[in-house]
Amino acid sequence: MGGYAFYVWGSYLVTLLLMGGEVLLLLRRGKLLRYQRPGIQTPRE
Amino acid sequence: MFRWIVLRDLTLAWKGRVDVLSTLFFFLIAVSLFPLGIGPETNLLRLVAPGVVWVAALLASMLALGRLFANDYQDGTLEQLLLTPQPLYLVVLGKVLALWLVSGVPLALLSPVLGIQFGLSGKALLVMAVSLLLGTPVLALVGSIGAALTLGLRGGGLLISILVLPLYVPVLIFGAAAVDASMVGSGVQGSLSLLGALLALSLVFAPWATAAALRISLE
Amino acid sequence: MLEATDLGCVRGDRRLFSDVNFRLSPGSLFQVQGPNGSGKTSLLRLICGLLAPAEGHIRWQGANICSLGEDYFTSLSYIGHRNGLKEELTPTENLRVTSGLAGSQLSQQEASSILGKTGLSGREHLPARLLSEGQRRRTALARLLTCRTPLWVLDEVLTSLDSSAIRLVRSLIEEHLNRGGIAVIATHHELDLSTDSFQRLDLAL
Amino acid sequence: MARINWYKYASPTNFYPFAEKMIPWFAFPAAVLFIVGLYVGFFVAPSDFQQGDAYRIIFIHVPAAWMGMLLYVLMAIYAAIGWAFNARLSSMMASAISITGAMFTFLSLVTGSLWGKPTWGTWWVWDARLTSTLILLFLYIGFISLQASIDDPRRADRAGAVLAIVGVINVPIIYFSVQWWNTLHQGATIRLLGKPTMAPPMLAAMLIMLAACWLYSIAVVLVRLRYIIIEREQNAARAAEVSV
Repeated sequence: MGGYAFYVWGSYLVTLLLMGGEVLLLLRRGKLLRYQRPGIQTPRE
Repeated sequence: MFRWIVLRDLTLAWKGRVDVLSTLFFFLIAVSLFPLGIGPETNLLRLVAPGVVWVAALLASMLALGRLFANDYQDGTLEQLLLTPQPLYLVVLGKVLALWLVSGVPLALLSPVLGIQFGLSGKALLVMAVSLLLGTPVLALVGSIGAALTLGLRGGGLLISILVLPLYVPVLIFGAAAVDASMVGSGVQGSLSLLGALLALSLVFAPWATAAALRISLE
Repeated sequence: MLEATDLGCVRGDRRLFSDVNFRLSPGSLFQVQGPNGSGKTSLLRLICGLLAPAEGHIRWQGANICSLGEDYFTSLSYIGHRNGLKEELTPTENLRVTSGLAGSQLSQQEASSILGKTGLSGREHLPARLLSEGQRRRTALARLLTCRTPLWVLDEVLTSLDSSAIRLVRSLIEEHLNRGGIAVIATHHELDLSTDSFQRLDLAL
Repeated sequence: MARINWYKYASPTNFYPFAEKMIPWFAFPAAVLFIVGLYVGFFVAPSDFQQGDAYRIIFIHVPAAWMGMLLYVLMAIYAAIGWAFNARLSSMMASAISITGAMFTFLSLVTGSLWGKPTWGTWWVWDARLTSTLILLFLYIGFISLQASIDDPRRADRAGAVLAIVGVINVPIIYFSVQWWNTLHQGATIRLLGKPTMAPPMLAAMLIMLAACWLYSIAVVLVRLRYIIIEREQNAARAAEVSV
């Protein structure tokens, strides 16, 4: 990697953190919704 | 009918002139603080002067935005303004003109005095005043959109700055560049004409957007 | 002639009312009643065009008020919960500004004579912030006398008014109705006005 | 004007199951394309003669920057449609897009500065495009904070629409003014984002990554849209209980 490994892997690590973080936050938001849900019943449940 | 709205706001500004003066004092103090931070060395100050004066003017006119609709919203006069038989576009233009006369013009007239603190020459001071005269109406027009959008919201003052500062960037760039060019001696027409173009663009679009935002906020 | 066809209103996510219909010919009084939060104010703001209806239309003289835009406002006077007065200005200045904006300039004397009619004589030149709530309400009412608009929309206009002021309001409305004007009023007080066409809408149902 | 009733079918409640089914179709291909793109980017593409392997950051930096800009324009279009035709679903879509767009813009800024360090030795370079992306991030933050501070969802949608439209008109002006400012002060600096000689595998890797970002965005936006629909339904139900 010619000594740039830190920057290259660093930026992909940041990508993973950001995208992964966004997805995780989203799923957590979904879980929060599952508990107080009066109306909408998704077909699966 | 147009002059009534301008007259009304000017008398109100005159009656509540403490707010108006506070905007000017903010500008004065903000600009005079910089030499204390940067150091008294004149040619460095001269280099920094356009940016400092323009950023201070930008922040001062943004402070003045808070008063544009808030008082009218509280005492119900804004509803009446929406129900006047004349187009809301004109009412907004009238109010923004009154705000500019009270906050923008004094800033522009005051700027040469502050420019001297930074060791600017005569021509640069003139160009600074002219660029501010051209730029502050754009700041008021674009800012009025933010003021209308954040009517009655908690944290309104701070929110306006987040909404409006990115939209102020072109004005800041062209304004400061005009003064910079005059100091370096290169052509000033370029950036001043671009400021003029921004003014024309915002004169057409901004009041329409503010009127729409007012209708939304007052629903 | 004001006409509403299956009017519906949603505020935020809450449906306030739906399929409200009424037809008001000149000279008719329309009283809107209902518990707090039942949408009285929203209905009045719908009529003024301040609020867009979720469903249905409102027509003034046959034309939809959305398409009428500003010309609809030439024939409308609205008094809401808040008085619409500037605290720093005196009643005469307030009145001159609102009449100027509505297109019919008033001189100093005309303004103070109108204010005299609404019982504010002697206090026309005091800044509005020194006036009591009732006096401010009277200044707001004075606005109705400045421009002869055929449609009055009054929201809780009788609150914080003393008995003489209530009598004044009744006479103003009666005069307005006799002139062939329409009045839409949201209030709990019994208006018991002698008028040929009187309609009442109770939003509680 | 007569209300166009065929928008009724775009009501949130019956869009909900449709979104439910579509999400896996976007989520899994996105993951696959990411892996393929990274593989091509790292193993197939030759290392650049000038910057060695530092340039491999562009495989995420450039797609993220493009996504940031495209999603802002898309957000403004959805917001405008939602406002003009009173279509609640379209406004919800705009709110759903705003967060993913902000994420991509922030990502492109971070990867941009990470790339600037090896090639230029400084974390932040006032390059025209990096500066414009920074301002684009502020526009996103403005939109998100405005919508967050308004409780009434209808007003939030419409106020956001006004801001998005004003923002979209300003984006080209900002880009032009920053470009102008950049050439004015620093002359023709090395263009950080100048395309290195694009060997075919490099271009292929970048396009695959872009497609992956697109699919990722669609999946995430649809999921967030579902949650916004549920949240609004809950608020409506709760508000109805209060008033009755």
